[in-house]
Amino acid sequence: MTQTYATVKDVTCPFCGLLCDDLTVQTNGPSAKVVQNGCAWAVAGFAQQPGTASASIQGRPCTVDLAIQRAVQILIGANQPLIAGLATDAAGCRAAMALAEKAGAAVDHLHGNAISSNAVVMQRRGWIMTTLTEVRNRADLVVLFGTDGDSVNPRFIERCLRPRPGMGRNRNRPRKVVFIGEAAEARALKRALPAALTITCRKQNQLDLLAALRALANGQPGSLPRSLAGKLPSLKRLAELLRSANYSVCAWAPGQLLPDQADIVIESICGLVTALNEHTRAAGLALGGSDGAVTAMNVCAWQTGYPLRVNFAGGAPEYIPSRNATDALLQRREADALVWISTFHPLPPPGGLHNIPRIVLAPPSRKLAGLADVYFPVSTPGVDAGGTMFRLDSVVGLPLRQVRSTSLPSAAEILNRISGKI
Amino acid sequence: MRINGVLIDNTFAEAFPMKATRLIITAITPKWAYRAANSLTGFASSVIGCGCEADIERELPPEETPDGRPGIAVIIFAMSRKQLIEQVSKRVGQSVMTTPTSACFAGSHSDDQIPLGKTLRYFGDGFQISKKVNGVRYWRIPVMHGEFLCQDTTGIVPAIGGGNFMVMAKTSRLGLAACECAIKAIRAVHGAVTTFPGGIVGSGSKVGSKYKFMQASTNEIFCPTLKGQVKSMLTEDIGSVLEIVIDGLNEAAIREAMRAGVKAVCKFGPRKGIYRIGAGNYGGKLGRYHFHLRDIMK
Amino acid sequence: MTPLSLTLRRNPFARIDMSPLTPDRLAGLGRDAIARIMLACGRQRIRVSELFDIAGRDASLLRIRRATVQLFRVGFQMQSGSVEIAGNAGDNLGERIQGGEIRVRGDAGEWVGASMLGGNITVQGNVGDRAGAALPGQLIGMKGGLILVVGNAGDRVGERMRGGTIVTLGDTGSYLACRMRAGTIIAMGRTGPHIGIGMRRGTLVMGRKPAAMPTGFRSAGALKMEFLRLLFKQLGTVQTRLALFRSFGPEAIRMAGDLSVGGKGEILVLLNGSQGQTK
Amino acid sequence: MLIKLTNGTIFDPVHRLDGEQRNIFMENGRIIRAPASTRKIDREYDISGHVVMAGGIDIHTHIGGGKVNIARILLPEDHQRDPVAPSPHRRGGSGHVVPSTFVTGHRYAEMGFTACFEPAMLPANARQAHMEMADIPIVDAGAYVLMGNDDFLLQLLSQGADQSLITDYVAWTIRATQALGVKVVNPGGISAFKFNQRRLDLDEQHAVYSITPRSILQSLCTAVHELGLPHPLHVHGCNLGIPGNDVTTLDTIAAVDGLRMHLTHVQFHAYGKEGDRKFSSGAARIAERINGSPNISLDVGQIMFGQTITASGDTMLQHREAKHAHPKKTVIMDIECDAGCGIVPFLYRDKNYVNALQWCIGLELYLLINDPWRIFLTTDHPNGAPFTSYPHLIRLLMDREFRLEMLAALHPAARAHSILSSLTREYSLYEIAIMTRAAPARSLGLHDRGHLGVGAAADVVVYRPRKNREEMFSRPRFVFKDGKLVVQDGRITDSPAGVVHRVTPEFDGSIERRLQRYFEKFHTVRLGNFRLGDDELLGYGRTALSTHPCRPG
Repeated sequence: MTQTYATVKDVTCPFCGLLCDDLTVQTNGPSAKVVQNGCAWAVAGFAQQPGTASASIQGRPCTVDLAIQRAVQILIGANQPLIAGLATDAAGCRAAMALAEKAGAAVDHLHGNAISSNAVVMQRRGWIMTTLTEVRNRADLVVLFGTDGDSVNPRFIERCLRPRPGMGRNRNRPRKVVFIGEAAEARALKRALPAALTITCRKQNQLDLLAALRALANGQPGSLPRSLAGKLPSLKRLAELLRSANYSVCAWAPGQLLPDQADIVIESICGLVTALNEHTRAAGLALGGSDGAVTAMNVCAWQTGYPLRVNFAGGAPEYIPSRNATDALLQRREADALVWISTFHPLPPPGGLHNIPRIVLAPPSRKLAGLADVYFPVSTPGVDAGGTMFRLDSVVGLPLRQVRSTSLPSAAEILNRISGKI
Repeated sequence: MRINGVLIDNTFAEAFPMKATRLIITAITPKWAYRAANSLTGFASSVIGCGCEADIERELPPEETPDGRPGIAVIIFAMSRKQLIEQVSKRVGQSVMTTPTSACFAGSHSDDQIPLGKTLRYFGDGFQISKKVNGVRYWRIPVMHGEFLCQDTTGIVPAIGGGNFMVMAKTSRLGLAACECAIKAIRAVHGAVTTFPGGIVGSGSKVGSKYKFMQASTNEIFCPTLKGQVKSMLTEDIGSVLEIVIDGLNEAAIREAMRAGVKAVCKFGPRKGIYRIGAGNYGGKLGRYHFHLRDIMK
Repeated sequence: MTPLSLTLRRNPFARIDMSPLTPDRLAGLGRDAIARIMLACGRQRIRVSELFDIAGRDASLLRIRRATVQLFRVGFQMQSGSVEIAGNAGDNLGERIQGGEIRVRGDAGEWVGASMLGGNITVQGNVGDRAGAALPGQLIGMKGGLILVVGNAGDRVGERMRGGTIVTLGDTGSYLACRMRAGTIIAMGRTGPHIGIGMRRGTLVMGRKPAAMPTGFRSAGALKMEFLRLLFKQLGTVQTRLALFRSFGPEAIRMAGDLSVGGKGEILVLLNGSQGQTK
Repeated sequence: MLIKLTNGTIFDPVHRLDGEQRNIFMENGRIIRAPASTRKIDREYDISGHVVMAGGIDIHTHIGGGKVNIARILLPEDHQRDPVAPSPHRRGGSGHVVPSTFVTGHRYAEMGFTACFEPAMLPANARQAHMEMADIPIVDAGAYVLMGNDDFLLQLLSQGADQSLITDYVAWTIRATQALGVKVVNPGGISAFKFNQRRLDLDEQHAVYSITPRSILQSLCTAVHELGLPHPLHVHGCNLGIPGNDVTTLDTIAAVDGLRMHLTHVQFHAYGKEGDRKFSSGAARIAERINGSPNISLDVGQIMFGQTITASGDTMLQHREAKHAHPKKTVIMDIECDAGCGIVPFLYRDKNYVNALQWCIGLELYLLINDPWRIFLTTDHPNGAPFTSYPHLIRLLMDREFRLEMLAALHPAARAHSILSSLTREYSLYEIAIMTRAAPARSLGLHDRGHLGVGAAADVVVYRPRKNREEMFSRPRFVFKDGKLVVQDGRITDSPAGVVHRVTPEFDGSIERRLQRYFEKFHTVRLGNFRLGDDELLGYGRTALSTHPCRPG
């Protein structure tokens, strides 16, 4: 590798669902450094050292060919393989889907729970949604339910909420931001946006507040348990704001909601939005979508008709989201081989479970090589290789660039080679 | 044929096909169930002028009612399905729903269902609640006493109207005494009712009239005051004719009711002023069903 | 004819999709034909005869013995007949069942009677989450029939339910009757938080007072609900087990909601429910 | 490989072959002249008595891009009824109303279609649209880019910008998104809905930009004309689905003042408001006008009875339609100051007066418009019905007796309000070949597709002649794509990738400086990253970019 210094502008950051594409990255051969517009995640992500691990079988280095042979053996011998993690770009997802079909595997994503919470709500009632450029320009009221935004998508506030003025928005009406959720996040939001209004409550009580807010927004008296009754005046004010806003946006981050009620909360928010649209304009926005979650969902949907959690064990894709979830398949000991794809960070596969063969594709990491039965060091899309990913709003696809040169193969390459031999 | 000295005419009652449904009315006590039932069956003596014929069939103990409260079974007869639909919803709406604590259920089973709560529910003005229990739909209509509970539909069955017999007596007083006993006996028969006041008709009619606007008119050949003036069916000794008209859900019920009624009347015998039993018919040309008295009393 | 009985030979290593084995699908098949039916188990297809010992002939009464939680989708879309399960049943027991009867002596998994249309399911033991709930992508859950759980039930009993009756004699988890659209749930035991959230119509009868007034509900106070008399009497006629409800009077606290969705649902808390006797 | 199709009965309207017996030779993906008799034929198919046509071309079918994918996600219950297992030559997936990508390609090929065009690609979503289409095997693809509701254009218009600037912007957008044409949906209306306007008629003002749909339409039409794009502006007009919109459609035709224009899914725009139910057929008036307007082409957007899903950029319309959703779920999205999308599942019922009349209106249009070169066969997949209903639709057009039989089952009042029973026209095979092959190719500027002349791409379909045209067109004997046998007797035998069809109009680069400023000030994506490059597009898996020339006027 030659030592070459270069400054690359308008680089897309693959490390969260926002896919900010305004980064300036300075590269020097195998290393890259964000010098402009990088959040902490971007800075850390681009700074990950490429390392020089080789493929390995049970921790022992070997050639990629040999590792592929072993992976093929494992998958052929398995009765219910699971392809999970799936943290990669569109090409990686397409290759993973092809492998899943050939190997009769189930497919899920690292953030499968979050994606699924959104998807089941959409499949039950539909929703009215918006995208980042609309939020940035149009929204005169943004309500954040249970998320401060930046903790899931670090530059959300800077890029979408702070900029003023936007197109068509009344310049005399500054954008209002209201937060409902835990006190700690409320404080974090206040630091980023001092003008934000906050209504604090514990996560367990979010549903109660939402119910009261919906009643109020429908022009009905809202009621709350006695312990929360103090929140009613601020909810009344918020309901008034929602009814009088020209374009309000209600945002949530599915991964930050209590897992057992995430879909119920989301459905309530979507119900609120739908009701508001009878008279004014309002829309929802799902934050998060990191580690290629939205990309994986989209690719899986166009190839199978279902948004992840499909299973090819029976040939045609079968969609039983609760059964095909990573946790369910592992905990019930149904999966008997795991392909774990994590190309943005060397995340270990879900551990502490029963002992099934694990094929791991991740950036170079000695620790992972030790954990895996078969390990493939792969490139990180958007750093070591080009590619395409979808933003959290599920509409905008962005090109990823190669900003440093490594000799690592891409996850897609490895997966396609495995598929080719099954 | 004579029974206990009472002459049984060699004639028959001529009856017509009708449509009927049985309803079960329940309430907090039998008294209130009766109030609803009496109101519902009031002014329902004859289809000629009332739109339907209806009567209480019997009282039901709590074990026999759908909601475990005291109840009354009533049967409503009409000439057509359409007429029955109209009368059921009017009468249940005005008489049962308005009775405090009442509820109304279907009492006859059939594939042919007509609306009951299905139309009454709109009284709930959007607050009505539909509940399906064991595959049966009920409506809960919020009303001022609480909830008016009403089954969605009731089955309609083919039925027979116009089973009858005539009691020819010395005087009205003697005739009535016998007929009241007959009505008591008929009450015990399931599926048959007598829809006239007290179950007894004092002004039996024939079809048609010399006046064009009249559908029916007095049956002069059985009128004691017209003996001699018309071709009367009555002998000298008969001073009063009372008719008992029976509607039933089937032929058997009507035969059974006629038999019980005639039997009860005959017990009185000529000594108590009961001379003869006859029956009303139109020469057998109008009604599909013929109930021959001597046949029935065999 | 003796009932058709399938006795599981050994614990299967993965979940078995039992949907081909219902009384109506097996009707008229000889023992050999039944033995040859292939069941999906992960990527493999296994013959019925490899998994089960087969005895008896009359498929209208199917008995599954030594059943385990690996048996998935027992009674799937079944229309008639009866299935008796000795042991435990897995997830999606009686999914979309339209008629007939399923009885489980042990426990059953999640999604019991999910999106069911009719028929009768009785589980003597406990059941997992989402009994009578809507399957993913379906707008409505259970639409008809009866689920009786003698033991405890998990979360989201009757989620998006649109008809039929669920009776749980034991305790129930969180989100009981959430987004219910119609139908009746009778929960006699203790109940978890977030009752009736998003409920639009339907009736939830509770044997015990919930810990807190459900959000979005308003009380109409204690009333005589004559409807309960009808309900209990009628339930007693289908399931003798439910005849015990005849002892309840119609007194209940009526709460209406979920008002935040303009709901017209109701929660009826029985006042003289003799709680101790029900289990 | 040299392939010979021997003694087929050829229907090739471009070469005026109306059922003539010929041999066809193919080599290297092209149709070639009869080779010297000394050359060895590698593969010969005796197709005596069989009907031969070029591969079918669907000019308007929603097959790729965000809204289609949302539609897929929205209906798992529909997919579950039609699972497709993989087999050696085909990937699996799921079918019915919005099939997954692989299934889409295979089912099109199974009907003898070899090219499909996505009519509503949002610029902000172009990457996804192209990626999805790259996963549709066998068929060629291309897309029309959606304009006319993007704030940049509306700003230019409201500032009274020069037409040349707008033309440059249109060209830039086409190139940035790798499009083949330009479509406008409810001009200005999608944007107006974002500002809470619920209706926008042809001459009604947008609340913020103070311009009318008419001005947007005229300006885009002029731009397309000036750039010399082969395909005229593809127009989904105002007031879709609203009774009385037949007048809007006639006004729209008048508004472009003789410029070429393609009106899409006209069936949804041909509603009168006469009669007791205030809903009547406007087909006759519209057909008459179109017959006299050689500058206008159209596709019909026929509806068929059964479950489907409607996917449109027209959020204003779809939000209004949400109350009719079946099953009851709807997705509405405002997108990127660019456009929007609305997805509403729908069940068309033959016993419903409106639906039944919609069915009649579509067929009336087909039968009343004389020139098959200007009317194309579509169901506006999946809006009117899934594309898999084409063979049925072809039979309706070719077989009057069958048509009357179907008509007899409809809602009686709809039957009475339609002139359909009096229309005796039956399409000939030659006319079907025009409307499904030759005409769309000509309209789109695909000079080497849609015909069987020497040099054309070897997209060839061989049908067994059948009296029942539905059977005939649903199961061709052979389908060749670029000279490869891809379908034999309804079975997929190979799944090669098709090409992307596009145009690359020239423009004055100074528009980019203006766009750069706009993007930096308002957008959340950088201009450079917005653009979809050739290499990137090819990387998705298409075999080639087929660039069609523009002829600036």
